[in-house]
Amino acid sequence: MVQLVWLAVAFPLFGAVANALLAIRRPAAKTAVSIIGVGVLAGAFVVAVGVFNALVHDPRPSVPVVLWHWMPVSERLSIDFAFRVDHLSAIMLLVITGVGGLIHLFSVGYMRSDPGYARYFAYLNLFIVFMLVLVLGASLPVSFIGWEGVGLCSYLLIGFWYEIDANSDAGKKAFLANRIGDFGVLVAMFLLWWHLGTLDFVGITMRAGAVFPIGSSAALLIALALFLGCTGKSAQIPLYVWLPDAMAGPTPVSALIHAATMVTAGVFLVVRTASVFALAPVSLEVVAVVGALTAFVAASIGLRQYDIKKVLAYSTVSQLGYMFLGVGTGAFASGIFHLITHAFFKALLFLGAGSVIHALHHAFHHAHSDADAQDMRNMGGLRRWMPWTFSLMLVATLAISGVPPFSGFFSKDEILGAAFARGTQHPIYLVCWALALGAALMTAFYMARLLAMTFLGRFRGGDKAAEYLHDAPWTMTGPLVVLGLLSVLGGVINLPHFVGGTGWLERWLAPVTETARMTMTPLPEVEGASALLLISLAVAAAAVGLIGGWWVTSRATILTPAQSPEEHGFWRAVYHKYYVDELYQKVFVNPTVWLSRRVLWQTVDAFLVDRLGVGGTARLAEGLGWLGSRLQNGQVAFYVTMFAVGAVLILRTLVR
Amino acid sequence: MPIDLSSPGGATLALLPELVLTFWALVVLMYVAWHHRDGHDMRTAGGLSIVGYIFAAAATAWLAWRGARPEGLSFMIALDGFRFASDALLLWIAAAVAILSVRWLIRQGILAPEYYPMLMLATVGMMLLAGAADLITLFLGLEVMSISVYVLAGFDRTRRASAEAALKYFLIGAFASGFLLYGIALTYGATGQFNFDLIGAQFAATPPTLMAKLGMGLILVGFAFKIAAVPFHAWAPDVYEGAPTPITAFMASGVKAAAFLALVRVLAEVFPALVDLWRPVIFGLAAITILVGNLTALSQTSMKRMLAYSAIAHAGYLLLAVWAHSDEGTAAVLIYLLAYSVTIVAAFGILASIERAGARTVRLTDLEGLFSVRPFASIGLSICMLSLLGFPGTFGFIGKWYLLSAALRAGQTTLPVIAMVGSAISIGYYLPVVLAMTLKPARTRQAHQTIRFPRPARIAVGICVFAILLLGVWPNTVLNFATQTAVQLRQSELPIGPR
Amino acid sequence: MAALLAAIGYEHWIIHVLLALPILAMPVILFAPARAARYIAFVVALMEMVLGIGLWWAFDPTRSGMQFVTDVTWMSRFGIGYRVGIDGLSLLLVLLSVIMLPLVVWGSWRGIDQKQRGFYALIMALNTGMLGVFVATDLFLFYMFWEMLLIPMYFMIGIWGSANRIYAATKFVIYTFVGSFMMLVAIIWMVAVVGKATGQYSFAYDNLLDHANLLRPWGGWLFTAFALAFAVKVPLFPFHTWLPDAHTEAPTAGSVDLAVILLKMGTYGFLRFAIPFFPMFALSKTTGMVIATLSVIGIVYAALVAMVQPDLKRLIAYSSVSHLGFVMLGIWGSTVESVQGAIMVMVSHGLSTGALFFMIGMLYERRHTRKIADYGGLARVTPLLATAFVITAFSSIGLPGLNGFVGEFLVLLGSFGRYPWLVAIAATVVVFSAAYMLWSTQRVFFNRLTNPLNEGIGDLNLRELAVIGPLIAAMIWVGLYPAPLLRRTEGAARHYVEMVTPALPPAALPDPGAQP
Amino acid sequence: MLLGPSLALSAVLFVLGVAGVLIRRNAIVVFMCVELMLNAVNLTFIALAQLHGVSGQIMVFFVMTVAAAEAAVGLAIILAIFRHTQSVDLTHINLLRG
Repeated sequence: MVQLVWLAVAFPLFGAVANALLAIRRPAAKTAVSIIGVGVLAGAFVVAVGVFNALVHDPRPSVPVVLWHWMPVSERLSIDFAFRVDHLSAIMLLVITGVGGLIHLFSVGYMRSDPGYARYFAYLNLFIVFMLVLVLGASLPVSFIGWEGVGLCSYLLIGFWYEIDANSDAGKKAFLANRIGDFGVLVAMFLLWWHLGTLDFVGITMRAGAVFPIGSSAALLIALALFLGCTGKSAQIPLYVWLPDAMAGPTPVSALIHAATMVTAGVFLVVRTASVFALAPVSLEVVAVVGALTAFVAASIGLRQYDIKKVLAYSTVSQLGYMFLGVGTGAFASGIFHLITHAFFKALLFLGAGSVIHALHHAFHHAHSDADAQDMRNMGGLRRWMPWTFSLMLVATLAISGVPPFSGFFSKDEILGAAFARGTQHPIYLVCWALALGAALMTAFYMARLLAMTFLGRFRGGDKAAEYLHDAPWTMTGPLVVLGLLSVLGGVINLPHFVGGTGWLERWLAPVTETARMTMTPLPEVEGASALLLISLAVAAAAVGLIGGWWVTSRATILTPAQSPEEHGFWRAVYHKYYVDELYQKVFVNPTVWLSRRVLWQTVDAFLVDRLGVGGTARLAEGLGWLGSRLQNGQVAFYVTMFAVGAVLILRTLVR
Repeated sequence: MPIDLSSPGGATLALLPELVLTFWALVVLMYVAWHHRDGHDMRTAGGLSIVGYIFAAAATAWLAWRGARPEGLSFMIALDGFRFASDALLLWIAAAVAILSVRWLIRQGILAPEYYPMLMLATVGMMLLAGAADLITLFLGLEVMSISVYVLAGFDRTRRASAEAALKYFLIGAFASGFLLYGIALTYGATGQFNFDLIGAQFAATPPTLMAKLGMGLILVGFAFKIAAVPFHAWAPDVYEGAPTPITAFMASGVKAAAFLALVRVLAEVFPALVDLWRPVIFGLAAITILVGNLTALSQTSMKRMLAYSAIAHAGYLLLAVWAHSDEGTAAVLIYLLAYSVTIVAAFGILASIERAGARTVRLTDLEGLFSVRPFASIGLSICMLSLLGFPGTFGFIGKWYLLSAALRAGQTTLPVIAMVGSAISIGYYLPVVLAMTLKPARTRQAHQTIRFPRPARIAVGICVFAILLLGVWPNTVLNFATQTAVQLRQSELPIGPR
Repeated sequence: MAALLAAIGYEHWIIHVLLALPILAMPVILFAPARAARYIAFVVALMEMVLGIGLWWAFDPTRSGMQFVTDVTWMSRFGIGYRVGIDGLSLLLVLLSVIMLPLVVWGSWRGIDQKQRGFYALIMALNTGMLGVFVATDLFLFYMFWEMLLIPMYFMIGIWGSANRIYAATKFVIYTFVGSFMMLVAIIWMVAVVGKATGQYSFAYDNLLDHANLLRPWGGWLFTAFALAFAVKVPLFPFHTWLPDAHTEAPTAGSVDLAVILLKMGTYGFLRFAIPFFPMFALSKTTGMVIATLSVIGIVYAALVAMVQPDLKRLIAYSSVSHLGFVMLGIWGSTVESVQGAIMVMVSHGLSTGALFFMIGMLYERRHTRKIADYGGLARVTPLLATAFVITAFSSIGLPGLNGFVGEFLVLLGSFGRYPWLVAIAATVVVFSAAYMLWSTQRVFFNRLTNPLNEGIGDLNLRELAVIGPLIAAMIWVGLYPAPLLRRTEGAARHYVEMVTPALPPAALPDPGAQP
Repeated sequence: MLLGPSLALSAVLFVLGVAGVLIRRNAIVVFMCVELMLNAVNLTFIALAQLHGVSGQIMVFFVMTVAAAEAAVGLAIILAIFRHTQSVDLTHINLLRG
């Protein structure tokens, strides 16, 4: 059965091609498109489940599936287009096809009125293909196809409504940021091949230990290069700037790509090459610090955003920071666990926001008001009209804030625990733990603020629009319900021991991260008393955040964007995202453009090489030529003198 | 069949081609004395002269076919393959120039049929010069040629430029032949001999005295003038521009060919022992000539003047093979002279027709847009330019390649580099000609309407252009022939003295 | 298939037919009625392609030496012969030029309306010249073809080009001619030296190669002469300023031929002549570092300059400079992988840049402008063209799964051992190439449709699709399944590396194979 | 037996001739100087004939006949140029230059 894993990729590929043809030939055939689009994902999910339980019964830790010889270059380098299904990729397979399928179903309703419907589904299916290739790839280059392929699809989908310049710019910005990351992965690949002689993940894990001593600089270089790729793809500091702008794409896209799947690719890669990271402990510290820092900073920015999708975007960046912190401390399983639970509740939050925006857009459209359907200041009191969406988003908010027994609590708590435990060996992790705790507090605060501004209080969008408000159709709320269930029960897959659970995910991923954990000093077990203290601290942070957020928002008088005064002071900086975008523009983008236009093109190319170098020699030759013709002044006397001088010269050379 | 040159019969046999041509010159002269009034006379005089060339060529062919060899010492005139090849080349050039000038003279209004005997006598002078085996014949041949060409240069009496050209050529020419003569005198003084082989043996036997060195130097100066090497070149541009176009073609190809053939023979037979003395001189001459010739040509606007400077530059290229002083060198000179003369005759043939009756100098700007009006003429001229440039696929390239090969095989590396720098510069004035004709639009509506290509000229030019392309791609036969004749130059057996 | 070809003695006559067919077609086209010129040209081009494609099967990847060899004496006394042959290095380039011919003829179907006969005759001449360069194994014949194809290109740019075509055409010819004039002296000098030592003068490639050690004392000069000629053609960094002008002014067919095949002659020249003859000097520490640095400068510099080009064709021209810089880096990487990568970049650059130029030509035929600013929002009006352009753009910036990535990845991977820092710098070009390609694609296709002139332009018709379609299919096929191509060039690449390894100084990183 | 002095004398004459050609402006005088050079060479031949026998003297006859022919043609040319420029001053004859 595992050999049939290529079917999981083939279905969406067929869907992408079919929808693309439909988009060009008959864009109006919406029902056909939706049947193909969703059906193909369902097929993929079935295959994923089949592969999963086949793997459960398979003694081998990972099963290679070779499709064809991709690059048989020489006897020491022959890359095959091969998949390797192991426990980690099986789990990811399920998440991608599952959550992806739900989001496809949601998109049917959300994108129904959009003329580019077929094109949208073609891109979405293509994205799933590339994501699966990334996850299933047996060697780094094959995964790299997926890695850049998802970058391509995010470019296409962010800039889906290309008529508006801002969207195309956002797409381009996303792709470029990813490409900077890809540069890192490329360099890492070269280093890996020249040092280990192989690019296969299995080969790397086997040979890494033998070739690199613990703490070797080469391993560090490779790890940091890989991590640069991950920051690009998973939007960590310093390459996170593209994710908030990526909200320009349709909301299901944000849910699928910029919450559940693509952005988690970074964490996946780190876990996949964990053996290299383990050999360079410094790199793990870097990962942890960057993770924690990103979590804290992103959460702080989230506090002051008014666009509902921007808030969720920063929340995603922050939660990704958590995952990297988890992986950075060596608790790879907890990182993946948070990845999975985050996929559930963040997808739910985004889709919920999507149905809110959909409903508001519908309402404002009928009320002919040009208010922004995404700005929370135009919402309020939607609880009355959208009960289902409200209750499900409440569940998601509780999950993300880490309120027990929701899934968020278990995964976030495990990461905090691991950070604290590692902190006992290296003090740096204690700082990370503190940052993470602060981030948890802020997460709870802005989620409660979001919920309060959207669903509680009075509807600020004008009464005329109010009549048209209603809850989303079942195709949209259905997936929400399923995600809601998953957010609640998500924790069950890795229940920690003190709750009587067996930590199934920990054992399931053991073979994947075994070599890495071997090389690292094992995580000290946090015994009873301090463990309890840790958990209570986390829960307290969540509670304080939630109550504070709700209390502050419901008391404050929220004005519509037209009337609200200009931000000032510290909050102004937060609102403008600490001006990081403007900083990048001034420090990197503008100087490069100036350098290439003024210096490289006009000066070096046009002037130095062309006019001075080539033109110069041409003019020199013409000058000498002009001199020569001056010599020819028509005077016989002068000719004869030249003759005589020549004769004397010849005689002198001969006689001497 | 061996010919005993000392006996009068043998001598006449050895000089057969020259004698035949002189006889025909006199016949044409007699005819011209009575018929010199209208175009018809000009055409018949031209026809007769061409018949003369054919007979002379037949005589040369007969001698070559019979394998004429001197019995013992080659007394006055050399009897070897090299001479017969030179004669063939010179006769071909003279015939081509005669064909070109028939219609041209009539159109220019120069109804003086004496032009053709003059041309024939000049050719006789050239053949003597190229085939001379002793210094006296060398001097006589040179003077017969020079004096006839002085007259031909000034033939267009109506134009002041032609007169001025003749004067300049005459004055500086006479001055140069004074140097050559003084050189001959000193060489005679140093060895007591006039015969090339005897002098050669003398020099081989004894180290050269001061008088011998001075003699050789002055002879080289004389030759340097004749081949228009820098700094003795100053006369060439003015005379080429002033002289009537067919004569410019004649001077650029014929006179230069004769001078080079004589120079090669002199250096191969008279001064082989003094090789280390004259090689630096040739090196210096070649280097300066290539650079100055090419550079000055860049800034020329008149086509004839530009081709004059290009002629100087090509003289510089030829000096590469002269420097090589080897069989390949001699063969390379022969091939390059053939290639160069074919190209120059074709180029000047087309230019002569483009010149309107007013004999205004053809400027580069006058050629613009020629392709649209006269496609074949412009394609022909373009191929000539590419051949002069040494572009692969043309006979000029084969010539230039052979020159470089000869020089490089003789171990000389700097001159070929300078030669290629020269040809790189030369693209600067050859390409604009092609560009003007093909790519640029004609300046005025009726720009080239008045151009008429007379049939004989068109045929001659056509053959030349076809030869350039054919020999450019399939030069094997011509190359083999040239190498066989060149080898014979050195092996003239000498009864006394080592070779 | 191979048996069938062997049966008809394919390998004996194929090269002569490929060379002779276009030349014989020229007079037919010239003297045919103007309207018929296109059709005759297309038929001949198709015949050429059909015959040429047989090479793919007739070529035996296991044999490493030259195949389809012919050796006929041409100038007996001087050792010059009509010697031709194809090996792993030149096979793909020959196939590329053979396949491109019908596409080029069909691509300029509508674009060329005046002097059609002359145009198609020149395309035929150009094609023979290009094929000649790749198949010639006699240095004299190589030099003749190398120079002779300047004339058709000169007239093609000069007569059918756009605005200041004369300047561009003249600059193109002068650059190439001046660049390669020293090569002639070098060739003759080599033959003279080897001839004198062995007593037998011959321009044959193998003869000169066997005695290459005799040339060591003059290795420096001779290599510089060859390198200058090839560097101008590549174009390596300081010698590249002719390319943007030539590309911008050339008609579509001209720029496609220029980009797809002419640029590869420089790098092919290095691989075939310059390095094997003088490995000691060519791959010495200093020369290697100089050329590798120049190529990396070329890569990054050209990408940066491409970013700010207002004219679409100039942008693609600079991108070609950047791609060719990769090939040079690959050659100097001197490992089997990097050489294979270099050949792959040559092929895939041909496909993607060829397609880009075709599409720009189609846009030019519709709007008669190449300025990016004049376009905008074409995706709505020409969805097919937009899709094709985006796919080609991504293949050109090396998206994995498309053809660009295979070559660039192998070049960087293979050369990393020898020049780790330079490869790292070169790798940054993935960002800049994405920048200039996406920025221009966005400004042409994805912004709002403001310019009313763009409203009316029609999408790709069947003919245009027939030109672009196969190229895009080839891009995807090469991207996903390059194995057959790599297998055919592996023999020649390994032979080349084994030949030059003794002359190589020690690399920065040890050989990966040596690991346990 | 006065070989040395006679050769020296002819050399001096030769140099005088060359100097005349360089300095004088009148075409006819320039031509006369060329003739002087030729006669200087004749003197050398005569001097050398003492040493090497009669062939030197024969050469003198050749030189003289050639000089005569040259004179005839040269003066005709000078006459032709005079008809155009009404002057024989060489500095004025520079229509062809550049």
